[in-house]
Order: sequence, then structure tokens, then C-alpha cells
Amino acid sequence: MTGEELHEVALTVNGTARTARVPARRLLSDCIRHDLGLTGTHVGCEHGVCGACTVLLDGAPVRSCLLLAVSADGCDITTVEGLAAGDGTLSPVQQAFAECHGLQCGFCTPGFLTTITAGLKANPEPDDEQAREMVGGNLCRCTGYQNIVASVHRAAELTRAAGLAPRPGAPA
Amino acid sequence: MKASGVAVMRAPPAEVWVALADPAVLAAAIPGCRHLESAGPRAYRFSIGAGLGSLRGEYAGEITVSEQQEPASFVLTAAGAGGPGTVSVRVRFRLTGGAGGTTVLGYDAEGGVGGLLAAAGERVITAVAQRMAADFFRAVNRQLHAGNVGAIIRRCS
Amino acid sequence: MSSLFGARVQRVEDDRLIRGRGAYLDDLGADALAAAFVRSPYAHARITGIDVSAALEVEGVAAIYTHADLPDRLGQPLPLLIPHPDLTHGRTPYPLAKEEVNHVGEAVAMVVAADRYLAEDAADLVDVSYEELPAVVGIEAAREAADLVHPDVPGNRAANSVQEHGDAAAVIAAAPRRLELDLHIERSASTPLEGRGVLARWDEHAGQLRLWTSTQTSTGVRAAVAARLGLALTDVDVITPDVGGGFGVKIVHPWPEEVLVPWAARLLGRPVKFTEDRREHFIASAHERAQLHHVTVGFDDDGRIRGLSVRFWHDNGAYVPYGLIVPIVTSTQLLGPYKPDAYRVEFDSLYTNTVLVTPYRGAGRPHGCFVMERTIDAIAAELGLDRTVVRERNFIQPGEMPYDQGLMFQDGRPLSYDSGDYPALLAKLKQLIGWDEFAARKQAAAAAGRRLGIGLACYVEGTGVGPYEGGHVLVETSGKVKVATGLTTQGQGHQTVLAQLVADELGVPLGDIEVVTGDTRRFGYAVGTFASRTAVMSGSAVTLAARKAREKALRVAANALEVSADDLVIEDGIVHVKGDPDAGMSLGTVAVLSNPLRYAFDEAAAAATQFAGGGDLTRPPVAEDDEPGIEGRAYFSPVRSTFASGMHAAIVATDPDTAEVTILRYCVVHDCGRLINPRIVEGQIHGGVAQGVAGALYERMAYDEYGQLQNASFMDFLMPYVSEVPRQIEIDHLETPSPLNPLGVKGAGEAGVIPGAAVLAAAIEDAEGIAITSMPISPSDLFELRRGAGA
Amino acid sequence: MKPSPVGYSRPHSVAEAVQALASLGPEAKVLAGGQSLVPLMSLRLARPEHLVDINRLTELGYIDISGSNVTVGALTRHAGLLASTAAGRAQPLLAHALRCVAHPAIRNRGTTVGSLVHADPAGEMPAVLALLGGSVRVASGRGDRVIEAADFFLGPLESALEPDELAVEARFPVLAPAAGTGFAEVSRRRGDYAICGVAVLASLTDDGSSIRQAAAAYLSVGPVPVVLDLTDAVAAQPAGDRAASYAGVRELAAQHLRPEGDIHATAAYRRQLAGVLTERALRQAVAAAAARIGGGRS
Repeated sequence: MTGEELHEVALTVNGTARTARVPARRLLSDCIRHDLGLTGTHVGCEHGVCGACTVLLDGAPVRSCLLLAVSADGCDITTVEGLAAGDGTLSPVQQAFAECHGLQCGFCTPGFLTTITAGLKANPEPDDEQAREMVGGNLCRCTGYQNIVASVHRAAELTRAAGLAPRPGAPA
Repeated sequence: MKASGVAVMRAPPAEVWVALADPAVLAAAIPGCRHLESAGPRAYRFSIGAGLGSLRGEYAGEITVSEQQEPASFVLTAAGAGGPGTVSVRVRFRLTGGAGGTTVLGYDAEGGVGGLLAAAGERVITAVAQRMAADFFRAVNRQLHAGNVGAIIRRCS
Repeated sequence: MSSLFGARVQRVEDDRLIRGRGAYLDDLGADALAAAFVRSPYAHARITGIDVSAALEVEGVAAIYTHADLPDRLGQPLPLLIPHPDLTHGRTPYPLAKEEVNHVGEAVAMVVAADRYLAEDAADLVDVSYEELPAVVGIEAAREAADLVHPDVPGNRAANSVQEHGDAAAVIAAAPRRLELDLHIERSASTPLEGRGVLARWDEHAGQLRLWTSTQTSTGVRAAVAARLGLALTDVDVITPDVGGGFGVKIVHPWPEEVLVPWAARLLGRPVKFTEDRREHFIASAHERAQLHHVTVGFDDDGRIRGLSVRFWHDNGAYVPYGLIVPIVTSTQLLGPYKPDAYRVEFDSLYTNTVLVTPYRGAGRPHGCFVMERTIDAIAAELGLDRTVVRERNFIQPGEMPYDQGLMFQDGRPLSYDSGDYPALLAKLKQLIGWDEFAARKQAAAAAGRRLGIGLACYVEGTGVGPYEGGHVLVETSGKVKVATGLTTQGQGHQTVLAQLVADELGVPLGDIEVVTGDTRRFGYAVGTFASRTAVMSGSAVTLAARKAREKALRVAANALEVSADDLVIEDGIVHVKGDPDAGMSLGTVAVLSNPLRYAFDEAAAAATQFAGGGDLTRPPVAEDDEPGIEGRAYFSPVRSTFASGMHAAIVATDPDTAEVTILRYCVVHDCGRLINPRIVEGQIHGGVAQGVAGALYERMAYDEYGQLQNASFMDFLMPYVSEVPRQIEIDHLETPSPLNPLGVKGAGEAGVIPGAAVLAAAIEDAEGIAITSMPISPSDLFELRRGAGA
Repeated sequence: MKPSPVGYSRPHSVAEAVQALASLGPEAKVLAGGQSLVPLMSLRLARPEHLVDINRLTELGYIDISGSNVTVGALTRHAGLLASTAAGRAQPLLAHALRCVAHPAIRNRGTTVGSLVHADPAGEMPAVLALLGGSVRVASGRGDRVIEAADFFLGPLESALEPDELAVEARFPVLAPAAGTGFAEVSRRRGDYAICGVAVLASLTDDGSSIRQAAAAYLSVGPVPVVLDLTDAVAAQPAGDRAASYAGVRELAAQHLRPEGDIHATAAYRRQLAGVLTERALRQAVAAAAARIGGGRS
């Protein structure tokens, strides 16, 4: 078998321009983890069910294991490493998870953090049903989800308190 | 995994029986069959490209025919393996005369897939199997209709 | 400084993890070669040939190994970890299949290549020819033994085991009333979100191996790998990185990959990594739970159980590396908080051509609880008594503690309960869920066309199993405290809990304490993380170690301050005279003084050098019976397990049309002795309950008759999302301290999962009026039961 | 679980795309959202030789509501269509069904046209297209053609597309004035493929007093979406009356559907669900239609 053709992929990851040369079949999750070395994004099933690999693609949560890196060329990607402020201050969602014991083994956590971050932008004041819906596509084996849902509410609270909530009508 | 059904063949049981025993007919009728050769009495070696939509794979294996009660019933057993995994199926065919010189061909298939295929989920696999069965009978019908049966009978005599 | 014992302290683990700075196995070894495995597509087959020539052509392939390539020690079957006299026919797998494969997914060849993509390409091209053999699938088939999994194991029977106290048969025969039940539990599995994984680096010059593995026992892996590769323990380091959940499956060791990967790394002189993918985890790791039980019970008109006889059959899969632990736990823990006059249990452990069976959170207890609680519900129904009344009448009373059940437990020691108050627990549970008010609510709902049901289940759980764990506490000259224990952690918050204990003992701030687990470089003697034992075992060990360090610190400080150690206290990292915060010194300084120096490396150190003066010049700098430094090492080895207990109750609604089951309320009362950190204990209960619900309503392993797992993906193996678990898990605690350890604690890790199937079966039965004897139960199953019952 | 080697091209126009498909032959696959294709590739169940990635064909990212159709371009993601209030108004069934398509993260990437071409009998959108009698416009070097829903779904995972054809848009007829839609499904977990699902379209007499016509489309009960005319069972049923009995439709569904059993559900249970869900979806549809008429009057 001869060497595969490599494709140049340019991504903006957590605000930084990054490039990688990868074969067409390289999953975005593997590109982020192994080609770019950002191992905070985890892979739990590689068939799009668990949500551990969720990253924000141009602001919207997607399963990075269900995308080919070549197909994401030119996109803006946010991973768990990009959630905290530049000075290291935890984001409201991260802080809420720490306060509410929203994680145990922590393996699925990055997928929840990215998903909720985008979810609260779209809906800053979720009721309980909406909070559960927000995390409804991510699997966690440790927590029984009780404290994850609590973390969503706490994060919304912290966001409001910090006045980080987008103005009504502002683009999510 | 189980599947049952009935197909009406436009020829009397005797002819259908002969057709189903003929490698040439099987080769033409088995969906995606690339190659089918005799491998001893009532046994054939085959290679097929099977699958649906995005889901395709190459398989090679053996078909054996047993429990023959001409022209009423027989059992066809097929086992194959390929890139996506393994397939084994056991089909009991029941031939009964129908109206206007037709044959009502009932089948009860029982099978399983292995390896990667098993992970595809039974939902998809069962669907694939049914689709292939339908195609198979349609093709056999075409063969019977195309007058190939006559030719078959001659070859057999 | 107020005590941290019992405080809802925030976890010290979390900061790294929520920043994406965790270091799980696959996050390591960017420079490593990748391993992929050729696995059997057949449940039972003879290997007639392996052709790797085409695979070797794949660019980037470093090596391909089959059993024929394995050196003597490595070519042997993997160890039988827990031998037992009743395990007369123990069989374990080869690292790579030799002549026969016994389950789909068994490793046949290992490919090592530049990356996992290329390794899988090559694995695809390894041409293995098989001669298929009849597969033995399911307990009935194994029992009939028309076909054999292992030709030299008659009846597919790995073991037959009997335990009895009293003459159960006679007592049952003499009892006024008698019932027989057949009860069935299907397979499920731990399925942590992170699969197994191992990374090995071989240092050619030092002749030493460094191994990272996602395990529940790093010392166990080290011992096994050293033995298989012919290395000294001192030449093998095993480090447990962050582990993405274990729940039992990672206590098994060594997995084939754990010996093959380091072997290949040494052979190739390159680091090698194996990261298990999801499909592999379903077909190549381990499952649990499948058992068939036949119960015969004799009782009186008050519902008091006289004699109980349980005959059950355990599906142990293709091999039994972990011995008989699961069925032994079922057969002993089945008794729960009850005390039949006589009890007999007999089980067969049977081979099938399916993935091997080893402990999954609860480890045999959920089945035992299901059997016992279903039996008691049946007695209540038979007598028309309230289900809680029958339980009360059979409870062991607090005054009877310690209570010896007259059996041998999984640690080879007497099944003797140390403490507990079951009547109090039940009272709390009835209060919490409103047991006595439910009848009215159910009636009202029925009038509105809704079907409601309530159920409860009780359990007793042996936790803190021996033989021992150890702890090491070191005070650095910076005043920071380094704590190490040998067992590993998978997300339970061990670092936080152990730090709380040490902080209390040493009087230092939580933030100054660092706890390391599962690193043989830091602590070489350990057993592992299982049986809810960390708080009991390592908690006690690090506490004792911290006390030693404290004594030493006080002694050194007393000398320096020229006061009696009895007059000293340690607060906020400062050793000072009681009531006089100024007359003291920092623990860091004490650490400096405890270590007589020739060379100064900083200001503080200078104070301990030989010309700094002070000290009695007629005595050696370090006394004969003393050691430099402020540290303590201690081991805790209890005489036997401590027994936690709990009771769950649930209210469900069943849809009359779709047979869907909705959990309206789920209540837990729980007694794990003294609570070190209630927040963490509640988190453990939440996760356990979710797994209990999963095992009751969603998760099963759907094998077909060919031994193919039909749902080997998260698409068809229905691990619950948030939408499938109870909205709220209501928890109340009772604390009956254990007399068996210095902390008075009991294990809490597995408790939540144990009564799940029993509680929900009872609630569904109550809603439907149809006997529920097999779990899990899907809406389709319930619909078919209704049809059968003509409902 | 990594895909096998695959070639890749990324056309920037429909013309380029169909040219690529024509030259690459039958083993080439179109990559749109990839939410079905990529996992099959990772499991190595799908091993296309070449991928034609249409994610740069932004010209196909449209939702056009004009006259009688909601027309959805091949690059319109489920989430985009779900978010379109205009589309929701013109054909409410789209939103009803889309909410049941997997989870938001999947809908953010998956395309509606892609899910039609994938032709999964358990998919929601094929049933919707079939019920509404919509169509799919496909392009190839041989020119464009429009395939009616009735001819589009050949079998499980098999649509009427030729290997060299690219589906460029799907057309969903808008909702008629006196009509309403309903959608109901039962899945084991929220977001899973449904064990059984039903979409219903019902129209009332002009005065809204009774049902004129009703039809249902089913997912997961056959190799392709099954459409069933319910009119006989419900015609002349009073629409407003909550107590109206729709037992007839349960009968009808039970008679006409031949679902299969699998590891999640027996055939009998599926048939039961088909009946129950038909009635539930019908009630939604009738209520919606009545509301529209009421709203129209006021």
C-alpha cells in the first residue's frame, strides 16, 4: 500500500490559527488531539452517540468524531482548552461544574462544558426542562446527571451575575 | 435474526425446483454474485459483493443444499466471510403448486452476522437481508420467464 | 481549625479536569507506535491458519505478532487471579489465541504501526482461516452442555459451590408455607466512557520498563507484567494516569494488551500504545450480571422466613481469570438485612462462548438483592401483608450486632455484620417516600386512567475488603505535605477525601496537601480499587501514617522549642504551644530541623547544618532509633470487611398503551458509617442509581444464538442519557459507625447500583399486577407480559 | 474504529460536483453532513473509494418558501431548517419531525437532504417527505430530474439516486389551509432511532366541523416509509369533539402494517405502537387544523 495523499487543513482553534497536513480520512477529533496536541477533547465512542468529543464549530456544538478534518478546513473551532479566559479565570460553566460536583472521572466533561457553553449563549435562562434538553445528547457514566443539570443552572446564575449574558436580540 | 416470506414464482414447482438447483440460475439470481462454482455434490463456492447504499462488502464462502424432498422442500445453508465480517444463513424453502401453473415459494430464513457487521445493528442487517431476498426471487422469476428453465432442463437431461 | 471530616469540601481534582488538562491514557505517548488487534469474528472456532504477508506490506507497519511469536512465559495462558478450591476447572485466555478462539473479540494477532489508522488497515489484511465450532450461548445451553466451550471441561462447569447454615431442606419442609420462584438477571457491563489502554516505554540502557495503564490496580499490573516479561519488580514502574471510569472492568489484570504492549515496546525499542475503541470494549473486555436463580423458601403465617434455599447458575463467559468472586458475592450478600433460620445456596459457574465475566459495580449484589427482595415481595403477596411489614419481621435487630450469618465471605473470612440499624433505615425510607400515603395516590391516579406502582428493596453490602492498603505522608521543608497510597482512582474523589483526613490529622490547610494514587514509584505495596474499599482501607492507612508524622513533628518541635510535646498543637501548618500562637514554628521549619544537614541549600536549610549550633553534642545527630525527616508510613489491614447498608424506594408510572415506564420518584436511605464528605458520597449514590436504573430498564447484552453481540455500540446498548434517569434522587443518610477501622467509615462506591433492578421490578409489578421475575424489562417486554397475562 | 483510506475532492460548484461524481464512478460517495456516513466509515462498514465533499457548495444552503413548496437546499442543516420560523409556518410537520432527529449536535451538522438520500427507514425526514408527497431534485452530467417521494425510497439505505447523481434540493409541499399535521414516536432513549414513529396529515371540511381526509406515514415499520390513507376510518368524524373515537385508525394501522421484530421490540409491540401513535398524531393534526381554521376566521 502506498502513502496516502495529505491535505493541508487550516483551522482557527481557540482563537489561534493552526494548520495540519492530514489524510482525507483523519477524523477531526484525531486531528485536534493528535495532530494539534489538544488532548482535552476526548473520544468516547467514535460513532457520534456519547458526545464526549463535542467541540464548537463556528460556535455550534458538533461531534468532532463525526467530521473529517479536511471538511472542517477554514472553520473556527473552540475546544475545552479555549473556555477559560486568557488570564486563566474559569468560565461560568467550568466554575459551576467545580462548585456543583458536576464531574467525577472527568472524561465526558469537556463535551458537556462545550455543549453547555453554546447552549447558555442561545438560552441564558433555561428552565429545568431546557437545562436537561441542553445536555440531552451527552453520555456520562459517573454522575447520574443530577449535578450536571445543577451545574447548568448554576452556570446560568454565574453568567447573569457576571453580566456576561448577551443582550436580548444579540446574535447567539 | 429471522425472516420469513412468500414469493410467487411463475412456473410449476418442478421447474422452480430445477431452477433453484442450477448454479447458473443461482449465479444470476443471487444479488451481487460475482462468481459461483460447484464444490462437490449440492455444494457451491461463491463470492459476492453484497450490501446496500453506503454499506457494501465483498464476501466469499460456501452454499450447501440439504434435506431435499423434491419438489416440496429443501434447506439452503450459506456461510461467508468478508471485510465487514461474517454472514451465515439457513433458509428452508417450501414449494407448493399455485394457481395457473405457479409456485408459491415460502421461505423461513434464520441467520446471523459476525465481526464488524454485528455492530451495524440488527435493524440495518435485517433490512439488507430482506432486500436481498426480494431481489433474489425477482431475479429467479426473470430467469424462469426468460425461458432459461427450458435450457436448464435440457442441460440436466 | 475546624475539622474537615464530614465537610462538603469541593474536589481538589477538578481544576485540571475542567480546563482540559487531564492526562488520560490516550493523551500520553504522542511519539508512540499504535497497536491494533485482529479479533475473532466467531464465537467458537479452531484457527486453521494465519497469513500476515499482505498486512506486512502496509506502509508504516512495524510488526505483526501471533501466538507463534510469543516467547515461553508470554505464550502461556494468563494467570487465574483468584483461585478457589471449588474452581475445579479454571480456564484463562492466552494473550493471543493459540489454536482456538472462544468468544467474538478474542485477540488473534497484534499489529504495531505508525498510527492507529495504519494499524487497522493492516489488521484488515491479516488473513485468518477458521473452522467454525458450535457456539455455547446462554445459561440454558451451557447447562445442557450439548456442546462444550472447552473440550476438557465436562458440563461446561468451571465450578460448583455449596454453602449452608442449618438444615435448610428440613426447615423448609417443616415450615407452614412454601414458595418457589425462578428469577433471571441479564448481562450488562461497566462501560466506562474511557475504554482500556496501555502505553509502554522501554529504557534499553537502564533495562527498565515504564508502563502507563488505565487500571484499577497498578501494583497488580506491575507484578503480572514483571512475571511475564521476566523482569525484577524494581525494573518495572506502573503509573496510573487519569482514568475515565472503571466500575470494575479495570480491576482485571493483566489484560492481554497489558503484557503484549510492553513486550513489543522492548522488542522494537520504541514506545507502543494501545487505546481500546468502543467496539473493542464491548467484545474484548468484560461483562457481568447474567444469572438464573431458583428459590425455595419456607415461611410462617407472619411472613417470618424459616428456611431459604437458592440454586443458581452463573454465566462466567469464555474464561474465569477473576475466579468465583461474583457468584460468591451473590450467594452471601443475597441474605441482606435478613436472618432466615436456615439457608442453603448452591451455584454452578458455567462457561459460554461469550465475553468473560468479571465484577461490575455491585459485583453479584444486584442479583442477590433482586432474588431476596423478589422473594420477600412474593411472601407478602402470598400472605396479603404490607411489603414493609414482612421485611421488618425478618430484619436483624441492632441489638444483635455483630451478627454472624454463618457463611464464608468473598475475602475468605466469616460473613459477620459489624454494625447497622435496619429498622431505623426502613422508618426513614417510608417517611421519605410517603409509603403509607401511596395507596390513596395510586387509587386517585387509577381513577384518572393512570397506572402507578411503588416498590422498595433493602441491601447489605460488604465493603472495605482486605487484605490491606498502605499510606505514606511526607512533610516537605516547604511545609507542603505529600501523601501517597498505592491503590488507584477512577473519579471517586479519592485525592479530596484522603487530603481531608490528612489535613485534620496534621493541622495543615487542604491546599498544602497533594495526594498521589496508583503510582508504584511513590508507593509499591497495594491491592487495588474494588469492593468500595478506598475510604476504609487507604483512608485508615493515610490517617495512621499522618499520626506518625504528627508525633515526629511534635517531638522535633518540642526539642527545638524546649517544651513538652504534650503542650504543642498544630494549626494551619504552624506547630505552637497551646494557647500561645507566637511560641511556635512552621511545619516546614520542623521538617528542616528533623534532617541534620552538612550542606545548606537555602536560608532555612542553613539552620540544620552542623555549625548552626544547638543540639546535644554528646549524642549522634540522628539517634539510633530515629530517622531524618518528618514522614510516616502505615498500613491498615482489618480483621474482616465492614458492612454498609441501604434501602431504596421508587414510584413509577406505566403507560397503558405504550408500556413505557416513567420513574416519578426515587428515594435512597443509606448508611455507610461516618461520612467523610457527604457531597462525594451523594455523587457516588447518584451514579450508582443511574447504573441501577440502566440495568433495570435499558442495558443488556443482546447475543444471538451464534454468539454474536448484536448491540456492540452505544447506538444499541442503551446507556441512559439524562432523559432516562430520575429527575431527582432523594437521599437521606444514617450513620452507624464501623467498629472495625479508626475512622468508623464503611464503603459507599457501589451502594447506589445494588437495589435498582429489585426496586423497579417491585414498582412495575405493583403498577401492573403482573409478576416481574426477569430484568431488565423493556416496554416491549412489558407489553408481551401484558399479552401473556391477557391484560 | 478509523475509516479506511479514501480519496477526497471538494468541488466549489454543483457543476464541478456532478462532474466529479461522473468521473469517479459508483464507489464515490457524496459527503454532506456526514452524520450517517462518517460513523459507518469509522466502523469500516462503508468503505467508499472517494468522497465528494459538498460542504463548500454554499449555493445549496437555502430554504425557499414560495408558492406550494418549502424547498430545502442540499447544504441546509437540520438545525437551520428547524430554526426557520417561516418554514415552520408553511409546513409545521417539518419542525415536529426535526425535533425528533437525534440530538442538537447532530442536527447542527446533519443535512435534511442528506437524511433523505441515506433513506434510513427509521429516519424521520423520509417519512415526512413520503407523507407530504414531496420530491427531490437531482443533478448529473445527464441533466436534472425530479424524483417524486413515491419513487425515491427503494429500500433500506437505498434511494433512487444513480451513482453519478447529486441530490440538490428537496421540496416539501406547504400545508393546505384547512389542514393540520401531527408527529408522534416512541424511542428507547430520547434521540434514538424510533422503535415506531408516525407522521399524520389531516384536513377538515371548510367549516372545520369534521375530518375530510387523513393520511399517515410510518417509520421503522418497513423497509421504506409506509404511507397509509386513514380517510375511510375517520372521514366525517367530528373534528372539534375531543371525545371522538379514533379507534378505527388503530384497527387500520394494525391491519395494514407488517413491522418486524428486533432486539428492541417485538413485531407485535411495534404494531401496537403504530396504532397508538397513529391515534395520538391524528389528534394533534386535527387539533392543529381546527386551530388554523379558527385562527383564519378570527
